[in-house]
Amino acid sequence: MLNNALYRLEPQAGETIDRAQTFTFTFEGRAVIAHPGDTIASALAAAGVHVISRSFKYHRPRGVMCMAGHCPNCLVQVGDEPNVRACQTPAEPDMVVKPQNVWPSLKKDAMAFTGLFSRFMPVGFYYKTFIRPQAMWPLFERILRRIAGLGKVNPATPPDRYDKQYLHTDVAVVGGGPAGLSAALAAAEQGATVSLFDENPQPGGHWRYALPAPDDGPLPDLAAQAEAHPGITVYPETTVLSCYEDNWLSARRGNRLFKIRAGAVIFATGAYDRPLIFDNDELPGVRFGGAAQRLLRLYGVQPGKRAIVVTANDGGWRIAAGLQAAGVSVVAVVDERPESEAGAVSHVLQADARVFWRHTIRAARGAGAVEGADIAPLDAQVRPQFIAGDLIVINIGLTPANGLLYQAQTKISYNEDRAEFLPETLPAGVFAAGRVAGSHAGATELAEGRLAGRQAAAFLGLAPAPPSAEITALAGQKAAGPKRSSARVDVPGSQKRFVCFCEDVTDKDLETAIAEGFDSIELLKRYSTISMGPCQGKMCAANTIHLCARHTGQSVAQTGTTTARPPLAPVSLGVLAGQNMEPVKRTALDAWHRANGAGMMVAGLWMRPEHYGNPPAEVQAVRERVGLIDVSTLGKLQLTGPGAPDFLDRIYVNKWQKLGVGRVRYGVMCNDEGVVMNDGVTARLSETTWYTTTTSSGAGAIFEWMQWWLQSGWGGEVHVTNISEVNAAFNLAGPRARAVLQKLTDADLLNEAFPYMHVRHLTLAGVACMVMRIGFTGELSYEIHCPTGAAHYVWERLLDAGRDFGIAPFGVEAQRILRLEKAHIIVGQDTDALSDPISADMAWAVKLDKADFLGQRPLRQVAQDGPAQRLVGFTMARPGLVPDEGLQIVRPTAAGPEIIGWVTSSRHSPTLNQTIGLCWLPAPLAGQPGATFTIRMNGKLEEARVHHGPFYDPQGDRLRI
Amino acid sequence: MILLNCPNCGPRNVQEFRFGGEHNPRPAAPLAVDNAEWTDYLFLKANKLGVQKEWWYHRAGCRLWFLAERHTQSNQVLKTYCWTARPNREGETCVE
Amino acid sequence: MSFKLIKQAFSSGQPPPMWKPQPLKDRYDVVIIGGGGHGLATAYYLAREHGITDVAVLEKRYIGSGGSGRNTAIVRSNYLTPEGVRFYDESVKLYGQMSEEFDFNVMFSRRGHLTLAHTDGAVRTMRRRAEVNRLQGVDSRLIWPDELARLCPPLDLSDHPRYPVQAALYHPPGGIIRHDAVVWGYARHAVRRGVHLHQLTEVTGITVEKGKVTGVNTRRGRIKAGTVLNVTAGWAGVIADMAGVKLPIATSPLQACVTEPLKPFLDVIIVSGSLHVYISQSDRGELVMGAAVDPFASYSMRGSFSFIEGLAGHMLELFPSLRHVRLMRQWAGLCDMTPDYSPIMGHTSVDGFLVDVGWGTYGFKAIPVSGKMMAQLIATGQTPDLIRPFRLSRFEEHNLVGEKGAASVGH
Amino acid sequence: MTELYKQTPLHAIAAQAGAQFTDVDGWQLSQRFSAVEAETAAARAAVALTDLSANGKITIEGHQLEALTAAVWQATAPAVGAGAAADKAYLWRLRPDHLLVTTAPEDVVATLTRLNRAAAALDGLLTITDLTHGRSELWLVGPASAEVLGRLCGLNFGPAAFPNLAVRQSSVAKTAQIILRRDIGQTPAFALLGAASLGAYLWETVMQAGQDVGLAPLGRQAVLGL
Repeated sequence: MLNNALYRLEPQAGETIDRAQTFTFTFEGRAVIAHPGDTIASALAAAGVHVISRSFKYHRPRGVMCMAGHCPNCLVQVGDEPNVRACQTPAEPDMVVKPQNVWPSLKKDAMAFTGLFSRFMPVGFYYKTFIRPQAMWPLFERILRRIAGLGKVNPATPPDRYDKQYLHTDVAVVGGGPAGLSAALAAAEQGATVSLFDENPQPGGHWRYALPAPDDGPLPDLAAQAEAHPGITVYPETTVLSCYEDNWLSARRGNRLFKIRAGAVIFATGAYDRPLIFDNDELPGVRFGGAAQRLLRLYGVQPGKRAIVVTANDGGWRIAAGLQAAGVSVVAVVDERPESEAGAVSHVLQADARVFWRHTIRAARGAGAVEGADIAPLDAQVRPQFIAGDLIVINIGLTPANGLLYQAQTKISYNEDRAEFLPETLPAGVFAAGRVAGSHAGATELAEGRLAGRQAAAFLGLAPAPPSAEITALAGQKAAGPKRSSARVDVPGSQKRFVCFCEDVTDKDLETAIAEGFDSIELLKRYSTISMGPCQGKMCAANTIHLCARHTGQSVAQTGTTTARPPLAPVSLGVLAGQNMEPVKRTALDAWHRANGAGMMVAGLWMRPEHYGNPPAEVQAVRERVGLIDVSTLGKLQLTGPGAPDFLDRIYVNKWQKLGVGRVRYGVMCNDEGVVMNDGVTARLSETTWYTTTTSSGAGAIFEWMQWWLQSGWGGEVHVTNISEVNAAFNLAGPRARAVLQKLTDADLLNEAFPYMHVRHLTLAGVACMVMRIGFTGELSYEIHCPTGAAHYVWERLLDAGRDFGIAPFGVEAQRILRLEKAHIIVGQDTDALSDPISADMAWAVKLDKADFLGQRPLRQVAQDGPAQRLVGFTMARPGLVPDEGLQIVRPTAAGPEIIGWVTSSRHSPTLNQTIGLCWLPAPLAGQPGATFTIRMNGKLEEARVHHGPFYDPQGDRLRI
Repeated sequence: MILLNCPNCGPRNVQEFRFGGEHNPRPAAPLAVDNAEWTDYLFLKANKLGVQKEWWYHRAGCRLWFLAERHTQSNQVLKTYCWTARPNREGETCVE
Repeated sequence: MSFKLIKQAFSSGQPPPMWKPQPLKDRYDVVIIGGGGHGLATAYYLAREHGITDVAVLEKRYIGSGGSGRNTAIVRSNYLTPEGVRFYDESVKLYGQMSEEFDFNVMFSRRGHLTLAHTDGAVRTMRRRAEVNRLQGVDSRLIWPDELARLCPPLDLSDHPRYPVQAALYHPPGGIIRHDAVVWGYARHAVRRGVHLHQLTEVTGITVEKGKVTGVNTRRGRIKAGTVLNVTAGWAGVIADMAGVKLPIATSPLQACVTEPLKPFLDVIIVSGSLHVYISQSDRGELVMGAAVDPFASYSMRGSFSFIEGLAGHMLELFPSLRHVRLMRQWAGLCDMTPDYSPIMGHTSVDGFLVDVGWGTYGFKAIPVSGKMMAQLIATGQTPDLIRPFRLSRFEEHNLVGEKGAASVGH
Repeated sequence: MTELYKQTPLHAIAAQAGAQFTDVDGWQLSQRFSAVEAETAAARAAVALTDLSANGKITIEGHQLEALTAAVWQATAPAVGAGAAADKAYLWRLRPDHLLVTTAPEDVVATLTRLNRAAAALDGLLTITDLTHGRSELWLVGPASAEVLGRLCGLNFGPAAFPNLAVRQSSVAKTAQIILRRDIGQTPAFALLGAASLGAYLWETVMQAGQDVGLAPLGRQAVLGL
């Protein structure tokens, strides 16, 4: 058990922990006491645990540095979850927290030895190693992969519930600090609906933990006003992740993802501490001013016992005063500035605190944690002075949190005077206020927030625009305001000075990379991998630009920035995926199929019965008796109006003008490249009403294709209506089909009254149906289209009526065998993205003498030149051998096997007891029935023979009984 | 996610629509044009870096095919309108 | 441990630069527009195999700033058509020798490439590709869930997902490579052999007189040239317009993303044909993921939220245990999409103005062989047989290459 | 023909959820799932989901919709995006040339007859199609219905953007749906009309989306009682 009281202070005003309750969680096996409201990091800090992780490359010890989720130094594994930011994640009872990528333990990490060989591991070293011998590279790679990565994925991670919520708001305010709160209030007062997003449990921003400047005056309780205002909805614990076109934002709260369409967006995202680069600048115990104040004020934890405060602004002195008031002894304050530039600050310190003006830190010293710092004057080259202490507070400047402004395509430029990258040109509907826009005094932040709120309301037309005089006045107020950020980014030294904490990149590495030719900011990033780690440049991007500018002799502005990419903060795949929504289409008979032994198969978005246990038996039932299949998945389109025949003539290769009422015709549809797009039968139900079926997969696409031609210029007097789901459809097929159907209707079903390729409206068992006599299976068959609601009833009446005739349901597999026995093609299987109907053995359907139709020009060419390749039937020399679909047809030549075609369909035919199939062959070979060729099967060439026409009932007599 | 102003339904997320490609009218008499013009229609593309006239289909909505003028660099949509000469929602005749 | 590294360890000075800046001449025999992998490889092979060194590579930003630096670095040759397979297989072989040839480790990691089939139609296409591959001497075969489970344990092979995995096309030689290293390798060795590399030199116009190209205009002045090669995937149409050449290309963004680094657990590349997503784990432990091309043409590289939403949904169908894994960054590159998913290489109607474009989502795989072939074409004036199927004139000859089946779903 | 049973696309799911069925105009409709009072209370307090797929749904395509509406119901056709009550029917304008007419199950046939007769007297093409069997019709009833819909669809369901008697067409849970708002008394209510084959998927997806706000199934009896 770790002693929880070691660094816990007396209750602090405004702290967010509940001291009355405690619970424990484990860190590296040891129990840690925490209060509700503690994060993992605050509880560990209270228990005096300084080292939480090890760095990626040199495995250097790392601890809490920013306490704001921006740096990578507190990444831990929490149960199944890798790469958790300990400083942002609330501690919970019985959490199992472990350090990542360390062995055997955090304290004694074996990989720390790499630090000794850093001389041999300069920037880009992996490009210069493991080159020879090439064969050894896989072995080296396996070693590299074992030491790579941080957290672990548990293959047995249990599922969890995630969801998403769309939001619509006039004004979205990102950041609930002083500027954000005043902006929200100002916009709401103009009548806008406002959504305010803040990543912390309570809004208030830096006012929650920072000691306000003396001239800030009493701090109005804006958070309470915002929460009370009817026009404002506050979303706490919600991190805005991205901003895309037309103010489309995303944000996360726990397992919920918000997708927000905002009329206007105000970014009041504040700023966070910018690191200073010096020797051992990432030693545990080096903490930013923000981190020290958060630990102190929010969690009542001493950031250290004896503090050395390194600063360049009056804020550093307020932090020293705050630490001192909480019982932390401040041993020294080191300020870059001359005393003349500081405010009246030095009086606040305890007597024995040492003050250094025009000084900075040269190095952090200590084994595994801070034991002191080397301080040196800026204007003289003298030996640094060591000062003992266990806490180094770095408060030399701020980086505006402008990631979302960059994403919103804001033009941001470097302000030399204030040493910060500030917004210069904001896109329409995007506004910025507060520390992200360079305001560093309480009053200015509030004023800029109010102004942004009124500008946003004006942009939405809810209020007049604020006068430009007010805008220029505020700009003057900001320019005169206090400067927080030092222009100095680094202090030369003799040990390692880390610019990028995620990837362990030092300033020397950058200098070497630039010398090697990687002298643009983007090339520098890709070669050194700087800013490519978990913090995505929050800690290192600004400093890298300064160093790159220095070594390339360019200005900071010329150096430019790397592209800021979403998401602003890492977000889990579970949150991004949300609730699992994968649409699935079920026919009206779905439940019946599953209850009657059907093996279901995926067919596009549909689920269909593939078989009912024995496909050959199902084939036999259709050939000898009668079978019933559910074909409800077919596309069904209704064409109405006098313009229908012309339209059909234009989109099909067939002719339709003279198709009589009550007749049905098989049609093939092509595009203007002459490629087969779809096929199906079309029935003329009346003078001006047609009923077209399409393949299951083509249903939606063909409707859109027809609408395209209708609405873009070919629209005669015709409507196309998608009625695919209005009717279910079954195919009653087999020699006894008529007998079965006759039991459900007293209509005359004999050939003369109801011939092949005709359509009739029949009442079956009291249900009005449309029935077509077509022959995909090659037997006498009736395709019954009945209202979907009555499908279950009609299906069961058909099965009842068919029981005496040995009726059996059959699935897609049996249907594929039956159609193959008739050599009928399946578009999309026997044809692909280059097949035309003439080559696919459907020349009979192509009526080239028609007026203009889709595909006419290329098909005339194919008809004239003759197809190069043709789709034909084949049988095998050894009848028992069934070549898998997709096998290649190969002609042995001197230069080795030459591919001349491939097998598109193949089955063993139970009816003919031999192998049958369809394949593509060169036209000359395909034109000779009986000609032989070879299919490559398991490395051997197996002989096959060309077969023309259907394998079964070539004359089609059985269709017309 | 850009907003596309469907002439019938008003502004909607682009995910509701299907892109129909740059405006590329089919030759009035395909058999009469030479191979170069036919190849240009079938395969070649202006693929403009700038404001492009293109087709969109409101697949999840009212199933209207309509034209848009969008800058292909910023994805900013300048205007949308129907092809045929019939009144759209605002009553203004949108003539192609 | 290479000798270079030991020397660098003990010398106080900086290592030698990869490429030195050179003067911009007003005339070159060959001007290559586009400083990505294809352009630099062409320059390299012109110098190395044909002794042509009066060559300038003009890049408007920094080398590798286009597609070469934005792809997910998958190298494979399991294509559908014989022409495609032969071409990409030559590329895989060249990648295999690259580290030694450049004395620069491009980290080509052959780890096996698996294209999942979730429908019977997809199984048929995978078998077709496997058979075509094997006939071209390329190692690909159809495997079933039992073997798939051994190769990729984290994959969910149950019937729980919406589209259960039925089979996969296993292509052992497929792998991933450090794409930037390929660009830098070619740049260093092209410059070392005398080629001039000019970054931040944007081409603003191409001059053509009497049907023959005579040079280019750039932001840094006019350059005369005998041959001008357009190798600017994504902007191919913009550059071709300057020469009055119209291409069968629509530019669409292709997006990708990367997760925070994880202890490596995924040692193969997984591509799903039906779900249009793919994933591999880099040697730094990041999961690199992508999907199909964007649903509408655009030159915007801003990326979209719907891309990472859709990708996450499908990825969790394949790997449910990844739900905690955090996505760290998304980006986009631009792709030239052609009607038959095959590239466009060779002559155009303007004499001396050549193209090596139309690379869709699979240009990176072809860098070495394209460079070699374009160099041979420029040097000899004859189109090599290997790339004849990809000539621009194939569209007016209606002789398309049928890669649509493989490439449209593969990555 | 009493034993003539028409089933809605949600029949199997309703049976699984323990529905008791009743016969209305030949349809087997889920009368109730649990105690009617409990279902009514849930709908009034939070949100409930009910299957009314047997309701009549007729689409009319053509350019004489104003004339047709006047002829059949002596009413003016609503503007695009709006709905209007008419005799034994509600009219919803989807497009200048598309009108959707919704009715109770028992009024479909009569409405079709009146429409066809009126259309015959007008010139120009008018296509009247009975989509009743082709579309599932799920209703979300209750104050939290807009919130649940806001988890599945990107439209703005706020009172101003989506007032009572308004119609929109958009993507809901990745499926194309016609969304009607027709409040029942003071209780907000939205209908989702989409492909029948997707009805079961939509029911399951909506139920899961509304789990944390207490979404529960609602029978026909409770709906009539609202």
